[in-house]
Amino acid sequence: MIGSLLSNAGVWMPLAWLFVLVVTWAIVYYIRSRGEARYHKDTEQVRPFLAGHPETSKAAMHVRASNEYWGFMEALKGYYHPLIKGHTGNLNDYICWFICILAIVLVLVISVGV
Amino acid sequence: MPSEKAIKMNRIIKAIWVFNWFNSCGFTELIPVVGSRWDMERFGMIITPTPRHADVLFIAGYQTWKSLERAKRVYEQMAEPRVVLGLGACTMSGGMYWDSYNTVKRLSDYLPVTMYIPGCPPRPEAVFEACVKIFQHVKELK
Amino acid sequence: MASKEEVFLEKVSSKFEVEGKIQRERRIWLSTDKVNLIPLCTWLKGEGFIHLSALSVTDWLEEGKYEVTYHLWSYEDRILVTVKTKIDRENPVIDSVVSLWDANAQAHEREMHELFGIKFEGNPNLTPLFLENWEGPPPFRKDFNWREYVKEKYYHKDDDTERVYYD
Amino acid sequence: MFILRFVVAPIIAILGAIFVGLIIMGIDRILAARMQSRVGPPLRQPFWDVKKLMIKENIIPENAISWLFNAAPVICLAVVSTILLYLPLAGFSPILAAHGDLIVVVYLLILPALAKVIGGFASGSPFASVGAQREMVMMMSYEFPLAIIAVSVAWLLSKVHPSLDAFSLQAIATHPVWGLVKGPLGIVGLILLLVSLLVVTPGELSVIPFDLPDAPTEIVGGVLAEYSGRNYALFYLASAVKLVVLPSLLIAIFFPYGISGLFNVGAAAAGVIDVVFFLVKLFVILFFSVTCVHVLAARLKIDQLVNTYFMAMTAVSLVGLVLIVLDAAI
Repeated sequence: MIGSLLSNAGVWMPLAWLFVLVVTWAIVYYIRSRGEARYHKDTEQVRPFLAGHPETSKAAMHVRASNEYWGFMEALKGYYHPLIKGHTGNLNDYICWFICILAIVLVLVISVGV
Repeated sequence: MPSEKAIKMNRIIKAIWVFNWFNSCGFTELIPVVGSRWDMERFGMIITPTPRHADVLFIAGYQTWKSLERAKRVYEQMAEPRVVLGLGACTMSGGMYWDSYNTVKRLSDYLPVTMYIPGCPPRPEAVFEACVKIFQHVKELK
Repeated sequence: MASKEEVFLEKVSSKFEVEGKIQRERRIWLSTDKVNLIPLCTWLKGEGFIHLSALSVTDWLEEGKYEVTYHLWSYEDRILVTVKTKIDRENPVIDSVVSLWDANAQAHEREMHELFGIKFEGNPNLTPLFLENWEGPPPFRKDFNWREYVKEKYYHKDDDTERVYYD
Repeated sequence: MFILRFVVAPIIAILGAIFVGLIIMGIDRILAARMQSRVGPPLRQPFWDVKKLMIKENIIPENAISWLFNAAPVICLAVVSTILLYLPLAGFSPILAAHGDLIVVVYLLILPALAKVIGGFASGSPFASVGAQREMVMMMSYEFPLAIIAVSVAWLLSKVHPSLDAFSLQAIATHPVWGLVKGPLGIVGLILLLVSLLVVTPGELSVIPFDLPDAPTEIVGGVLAEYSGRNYALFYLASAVKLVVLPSLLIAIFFPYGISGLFNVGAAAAGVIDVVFFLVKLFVILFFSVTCVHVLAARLKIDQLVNTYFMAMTAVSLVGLVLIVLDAAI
């Protein structure tokens, strides 16, 4: 089959999927077109819903992405904390990390290789 | 031929989604309506978190000037075939706060209230009957 | 032996000329004048009175005075000190304690400003707390007749359903 | 033949999935109500909900990026229904059998959640962007056990039948995993995999304990806070179709058995029996992994959710994988 991505354990034909996607997209677009499209443009209706409060300023409403990974960092504290501590920032720490790991890899390669 | 608004309203009655703007006694009134004894979900009514999804705006309890301004903004943000229900005597005439300096006396001076439900607080049956009544008399609605 | 309230009272009256009174166990009333209110409060905060639980105002109409009371609570020795100061009623001005108990005092002072019209100097944001866009006089003053105010502002004499309020 | 497979089949698939999904949603709401000793809505309630949503105004907020805001629900529903074509439904081989396998399904499962994230960020409200951020973190955490399950099942199949194409869902369906495992170790391993997939399902469907992205009470509807009218109806339909897609994936892997063999009836009758049995299996899985869960449990915090998926469920499925490998080794 042309355009088919074959590996010895998997197969996927993106063209088939795209074609089917276009068909389903057409159906969904038809379903959507049955719905009501009108709304009161640029009245009070289009202001963001902030539990009734007026929108003070666009910048104040922006949620910074920095707290996005809070959930992740909080859950994996045990893993992230030592890692952050490890990044001391001065160069020779990093170099000694580099050398130790290099040594370990060499030992493994030699012991396995020979 | 019933007007387009009437057709739309008849569709709404089967799945009324409610946004509740409850101060004071309102919320204690919502609990039996949602609870297992009167269960408003058997009529397809559910509570929605945003006015965007809602059709009926329940306003219960007295409104101060500060909360009225927010209530107006919430009413504006609802999607069109929308209905406002004033629950309780406080929305009709200020209720027991009739001579307070900070409460709104009659809600329909500030918001297009479709129907008032008397009672302080109104019983759940009155709330359901009001929802049914709105949509039966939808043709006379302006 | 002297209870901790008396000990505390000696310490205060030695430092500031303030007339104290032990109202009952763990309750002390201190009344001082406007000038050394802030030094007294700063000293009290240093002593462990870190919690401003309430700020209330009593309106003495006959004397023409507002009595501003600060209810301070200390967690260590569990005593409630009520500092009272009398200020003039016509143009009530007092120093703000926001510098000592910042956000906590901020809300109390905004409310007292809104309800009694007291001007707290040094309070950055005295915007109304509950009575947004309020035109009438401060409603908690004793000489504010709110029945008249409501009749004139909300109800119309000619409206038949509301005529009953007027006779 | 081409037209039948690539045009007619998707249309039937999407309409059938929407129909079955909405019915299952209705049953789910009735059962949830009965568990709370409430009467619960009539069965056709979801259909009326969608019909009502179709007549409501479709508000596009001013802060929103309008084309993205409108495209997100369309993508979400379209992509979810394409997944159905790769799954062996009711014993029949997947419609696009030769064009996609288990790995494609696992990847396609990301797209609806991605469409919700795009919709959330595009709607410009702080609630929606917090919801979208939560959705991303949730996606990251439940993908891990899902991938482990896919890999371990495929490995088992390739170990026992090296000639077969390990990842093709058709092969997995015709050779049920329970038969491929020799000793009790393998059975326990498979049970652990089943448990972790059962726990991932409510996360994927964002059902109560895991419905952080659109938590009604905390972030006011979350990702769907600014949607209304027909856009919201499309998201509603997408969640209905997902109600069909997820359990049918689970059925394809763990319970692909059919009972039409017991009665020696004509091919058509056997087909009908298979479809009915498939729907019963679908419903039973949904009852345990969705209805019971969202009635009994309360919503988790985001870091608890990451803990359950990223740590607990990954560990469970890894142990399952190790047990299967040990079983095959002995």
